[in-house]
Amino acid sequence: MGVQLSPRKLLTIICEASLEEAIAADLLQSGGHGYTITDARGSGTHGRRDAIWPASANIRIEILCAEEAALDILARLQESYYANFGMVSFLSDVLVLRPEKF
Amino acid sequence: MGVQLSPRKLLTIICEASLEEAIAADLLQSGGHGYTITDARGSGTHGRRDAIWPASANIRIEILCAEEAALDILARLQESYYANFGMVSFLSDVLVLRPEKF
Amino acid sequence: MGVQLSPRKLLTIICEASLEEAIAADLLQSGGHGYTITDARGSGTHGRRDAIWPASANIRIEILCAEEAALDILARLQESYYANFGMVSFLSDVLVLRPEKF
Amino acid sequence: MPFEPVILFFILGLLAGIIRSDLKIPGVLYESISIFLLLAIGLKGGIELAKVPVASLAGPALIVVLVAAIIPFLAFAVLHNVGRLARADAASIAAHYGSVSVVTFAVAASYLLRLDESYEGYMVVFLVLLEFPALVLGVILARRAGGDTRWGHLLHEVFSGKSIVLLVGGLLIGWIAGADGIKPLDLLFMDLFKGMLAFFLLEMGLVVASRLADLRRAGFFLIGFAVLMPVFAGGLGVVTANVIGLSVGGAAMLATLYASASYIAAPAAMRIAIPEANPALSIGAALGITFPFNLVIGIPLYYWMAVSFEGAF
Amino acid sequence: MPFEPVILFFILGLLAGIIRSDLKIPGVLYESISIFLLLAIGLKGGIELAKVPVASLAGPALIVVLVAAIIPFLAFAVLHNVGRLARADAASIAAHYGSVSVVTFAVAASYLLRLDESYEGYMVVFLVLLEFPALVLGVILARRAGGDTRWGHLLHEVFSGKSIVLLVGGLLIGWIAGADGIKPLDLLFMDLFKGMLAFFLLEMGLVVASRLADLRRAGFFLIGFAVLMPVFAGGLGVVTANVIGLSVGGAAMLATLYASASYIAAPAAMRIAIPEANPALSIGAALGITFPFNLVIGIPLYYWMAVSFEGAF
Amino acid sequence: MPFEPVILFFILGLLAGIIRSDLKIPGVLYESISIFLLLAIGLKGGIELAKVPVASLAGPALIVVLVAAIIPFLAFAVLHNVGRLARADAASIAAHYGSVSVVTFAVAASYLLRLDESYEGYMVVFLVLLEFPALVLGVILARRAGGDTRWGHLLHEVFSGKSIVLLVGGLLIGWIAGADGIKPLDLLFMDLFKGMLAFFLLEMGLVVASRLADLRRAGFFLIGFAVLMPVFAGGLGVVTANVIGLSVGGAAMLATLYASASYIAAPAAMRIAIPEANPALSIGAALGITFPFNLVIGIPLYYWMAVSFEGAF
Ligand SMILES: Nc1ncnc2c1ncn2[C@@H]1O[C@H](COP(=O)(O)O)[C@@H](O)[C@H]1O
Ligand SMILES: Nc1ncnc2c1ncn2[C@@H]1O[C@H](COP(=O)(O)O)[C@@H](O)[C@H]1O
Ligand SMILES: Nc1ncnc2c1ncn2[C@@H]1O[C@H](COP(=O)(O)O)[C@@H](O)[C@H]1O
Ligand code: NA
Ligand code: NA
Ligand code: NA
Repeated sequence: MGVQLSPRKLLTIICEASLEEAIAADLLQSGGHGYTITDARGSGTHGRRDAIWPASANIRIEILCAEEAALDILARLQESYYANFGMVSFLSDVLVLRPEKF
Repeated sequence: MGVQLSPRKLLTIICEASLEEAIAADLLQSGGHGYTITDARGSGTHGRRDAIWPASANIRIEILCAEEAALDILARLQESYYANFGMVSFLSDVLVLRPEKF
Repeated sequence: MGVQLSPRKLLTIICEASLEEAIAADLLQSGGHGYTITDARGSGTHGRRDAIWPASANIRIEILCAEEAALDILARLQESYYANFGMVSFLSDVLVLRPEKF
Repeated sequence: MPFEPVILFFILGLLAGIIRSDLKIPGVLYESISIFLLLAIGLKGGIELAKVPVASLAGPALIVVLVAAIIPFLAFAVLHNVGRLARADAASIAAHYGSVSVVTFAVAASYLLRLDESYEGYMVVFLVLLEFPALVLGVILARRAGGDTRWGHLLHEVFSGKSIVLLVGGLLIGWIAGADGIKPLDLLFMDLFKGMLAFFLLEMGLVVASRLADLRRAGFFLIGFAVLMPVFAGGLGVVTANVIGLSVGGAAMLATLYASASYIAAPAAMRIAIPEANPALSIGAALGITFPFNLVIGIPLYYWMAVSFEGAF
Repeated sequence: MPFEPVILFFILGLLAGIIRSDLKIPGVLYESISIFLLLAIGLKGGIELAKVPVASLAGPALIVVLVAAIIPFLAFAVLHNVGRLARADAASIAAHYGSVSVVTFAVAASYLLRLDESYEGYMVVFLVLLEFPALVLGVILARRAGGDTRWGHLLHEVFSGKSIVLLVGGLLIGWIAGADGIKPLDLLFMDLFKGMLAFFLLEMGLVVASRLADLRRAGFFLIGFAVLMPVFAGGLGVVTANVIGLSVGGAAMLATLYASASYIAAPAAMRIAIPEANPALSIGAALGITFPFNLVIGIPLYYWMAVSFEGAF
Repeated sequence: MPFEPVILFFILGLLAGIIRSDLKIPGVLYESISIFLLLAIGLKGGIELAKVPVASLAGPALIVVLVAAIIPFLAFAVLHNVGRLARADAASIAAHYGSVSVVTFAVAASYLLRLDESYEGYMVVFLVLLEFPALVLGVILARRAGGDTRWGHLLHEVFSGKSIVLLVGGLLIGWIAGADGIKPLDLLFMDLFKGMLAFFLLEMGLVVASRLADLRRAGFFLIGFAVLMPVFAGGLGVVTANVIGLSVGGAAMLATLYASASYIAAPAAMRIAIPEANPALSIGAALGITFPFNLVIGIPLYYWMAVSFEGAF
């Protein structure tokens, strides 16, 4: 097998687009090495967010990292944003190449 | 550890963009509490869908929910859309905060 | 239960948008049956990629397939692109309907 | 030039797609320009409508809509009975051809303008009225064998569709505000119209190039249909125009409306209303064959038919 | 017509949203046109600014800004003490009403143009100056009970916000380049302005339609506030305009500025600066009630107030 | 003003980026406007081309292209041998500088227009011809050490690239339709051109601001190269222009073409053709230094060189 895979965690955060800069800054502070963002819309307890104008747009952030870092980021998010913002996060198991990168 | 994680299912659906309204309505009827949508393009048995005009655009829908709800939604999708629409779905295991939300 | 689920792999690739055509061609050559692409932005060891112009845009590619195919694609990616391009991939376990499709 | 120069943009897009250029028009631009075109055409029609007594249009409009209903019925019969297409496919294609193409209409208007041939400005009212009945007829044809159509849902889908909303909305705004009220908007909605149309045709060229593969699936019968159906419908349009006393320009425009096949409103409505119909067939025919045919050959042909037919009396 | 025809586009968007049309204006188009409008308004103001000695504006500008500060304080008192809204909500709403709406300003300018009523061109300078102080006041009001505001962060947020950057940037470019330097850009930034505004109002109609549900949550008190507050602020604007000696048109414009509530700069800034405030309340009131109220009733009313008040001397 | 006012939009974008404003121009708008600019420039050139006998251009065009080949070879030698950059990096940067920047060309055209200095309209043909040879040369230089270039693939990449397709397509449409055929499109493609250019320069300012960090990685040698290379190439352009007998305006335009570095076609082509080259270096130099240098200092300098050189005879 030509590829060496190692387990890591994938943390996905779905939240209001207005948090993009703040969360990106938080992630780098928490020692994250990278993240990926896509634009999203959706629906949840805060109602429908249809992304037809900036105030109703969501983003979807993914962070590949070690379990510890993922839990650390989750704890920070919970503390800083969960009370006041539309936000959903989930953690899953993935296999990666080059584990030292994450 | 400051965070309490519980297992849930993540159901991801990739389908023609024209189904957005119909599926969103279905989801809320099946008792879903929320969903997230991103715009997508792709390729599959129905050929290339390059999203250069509405008729060839895809969407990617994610629903966090309990296993039962996920299977229920899958059964409905299979019945209503699989025969006539380009559509792919998959289920994965995730951990969430605030499990009562999903 | 009305649905029959089978295990498959989900391979996710995040890379520079300029690789879209090349990777799409590779995938079909590796015997892939389909893929889904969304536009993305992000940050990693190659710096911030904010997608404000084509040269700084990312894409996120998902491929549902059997384990073998996934490892095969990963090996090809590693050989062709890892040295010179911003690229991250990960593999996860999913359950699908109609397994013969992937 | 025998054809409208704006068609060259369509050809450029088509060639770019065929040589697999990396030229990609963002989907958002497609949507934005289509909103613009629909709204602008509605506004233009509304301003013209303000100039005529609306009641006087009721009779001609009724005739135009009734005669137009021949098109989807005939198309269905040909496709289902002669061409052996499945009921759903035949019905969906019939709906596309019974409805109208806004861009084809706009190119025909440009074509006549270049020839200094005027036409009745309220033509847009016919455009609006012809857009939706065929969509409903298509569903009826598809469901004759039974099946459960959620009619309320379908009618909502058709009447709240963006084409109808923008055309009717523009029509009403133009009608209420009148030429004077709209004047400050003329630069955007009137003067820039043709430039926007050129841009849109470039995009349509790329879209058509990406659907050429569908044509192979379509087969010769459908390709023949996609050429002959508009010619027949165009003839029907010329005759109808003469019955209700339109000018030569008006006859050419009505012929174009009858001959054109919808690819904005119809694909969206049919995908939901007749899901078992294969969109590759209807879009392949309407967009891959009939649309370019009308741009290059159809419009000049319908105009020639309109001129000849008038000369025939 | 008693109102600006361009408002019809807003109504079309609103109706399209209410009947749940599939008409969707891409978010990107919303952003693009808002950038255009902000930049164009800045440029126009800068060109006008080049015509007056800037120093002579300092006094009037100071008065305009100081008097405007009454609005958020009063709004906060009414909302928090009378309406029993939470401190954060009251403060955030106060900030929205203390700041200004660029689109309302543009519609008022169109309205006056149609009436051939001129106004001081440097009004845009007031628009810029009124945009941000209320945002800072809002945060002060929210934090009086304590809490940790990262002020450096907030000020950066406000002053580097896209509204301020584009308005001030446009102002400076217009001022430096002057009418002559900008002339080749007039077609885009001046002549097309109103068409773009029409398009934007169509989008705003759709947005407002999607926020109507918020209004139920808002309750009668807030709805009343959203109508009476602008009327009071408009009156304050007319008085202030007369104190600093503006023309009748200028008084109507200042009244509109005071009466309008921000929904571009304020929601973005408040979401970050006062996260515990519920945006459904502030946006529901500012965009769901005050914005349409100002378009249809407010602007003609403020103009009438400006005319009457001048006549009163 | 010594410089083109439209540059102020670039500076605004740059400052907005540097102060980390939340002003973001949607990527889709960037793409849409770049398509517009390429197409408009092509059309304008095609109309001009229709006015001259094409055959008479063959000789001058050949000279222009051959002389231009000096630029990538010289650039490669300096970067690889003097600057010790890796072969791939040197070759990729050489390709960027050998190719041309369409926006720089457009700003130079604006600059000359303001000075009432006319130039040969078929200059756009040179623009098209200069766009791609350097891209091919760059790959040859990169591969001299061996390596497997899929040439068919590369040539397809270059010739089907959106810049070439839109420029050549526009050229042909303009040429076929002629000034008369294009007239209804003038409002969009000609009159709005400068406004669109202003908008695009605003975006480019934001893009450049986001690449400033790359410059640190680039180092002093590359920064010096990015200033001196265009000055040398500009001089070469003035001399060549005089050899083939262009006007003063034509000489300034050719100098600008030679001096400008590509950042639309080249980055896309080089990323695929020379993947081991670091794009931060080539884009940092071409876009971070040479592009602003040309806008502010280069264009007036090349014009001055063109005027002086002519005066020298
Ligand atoms: N059950 C869910 N599944 C997937 N996405 C969700 C779910 N609930 C909420 N979301 C997303 O998270 C955003 C904020 O959620 P909420 O805080 O529940 O309003 C929504 O706009 C959705 O995009
Ligand atoms: N194997 C696959 N992996 C990921 N996405 C797929 C796959 N197959 C299909 N898709 C996506 O699902 C859409 C519909 O698939 P299909 O019904 O196979 O045409 C495609 O346009 C793709 O976006
Ligand atoms: N740890 C990470 N988690 C999620 N996405 C990442 C991560 N690292 C990199 N990426 C994404 O992959 C792209 C290329 O990564 P890189 O090669 O590290 O620059 C980045 O622009 C991100 O979009
Ligand atoms: Na028809
Ligand atoms: Na106000
Ligand atoms: Na050059």
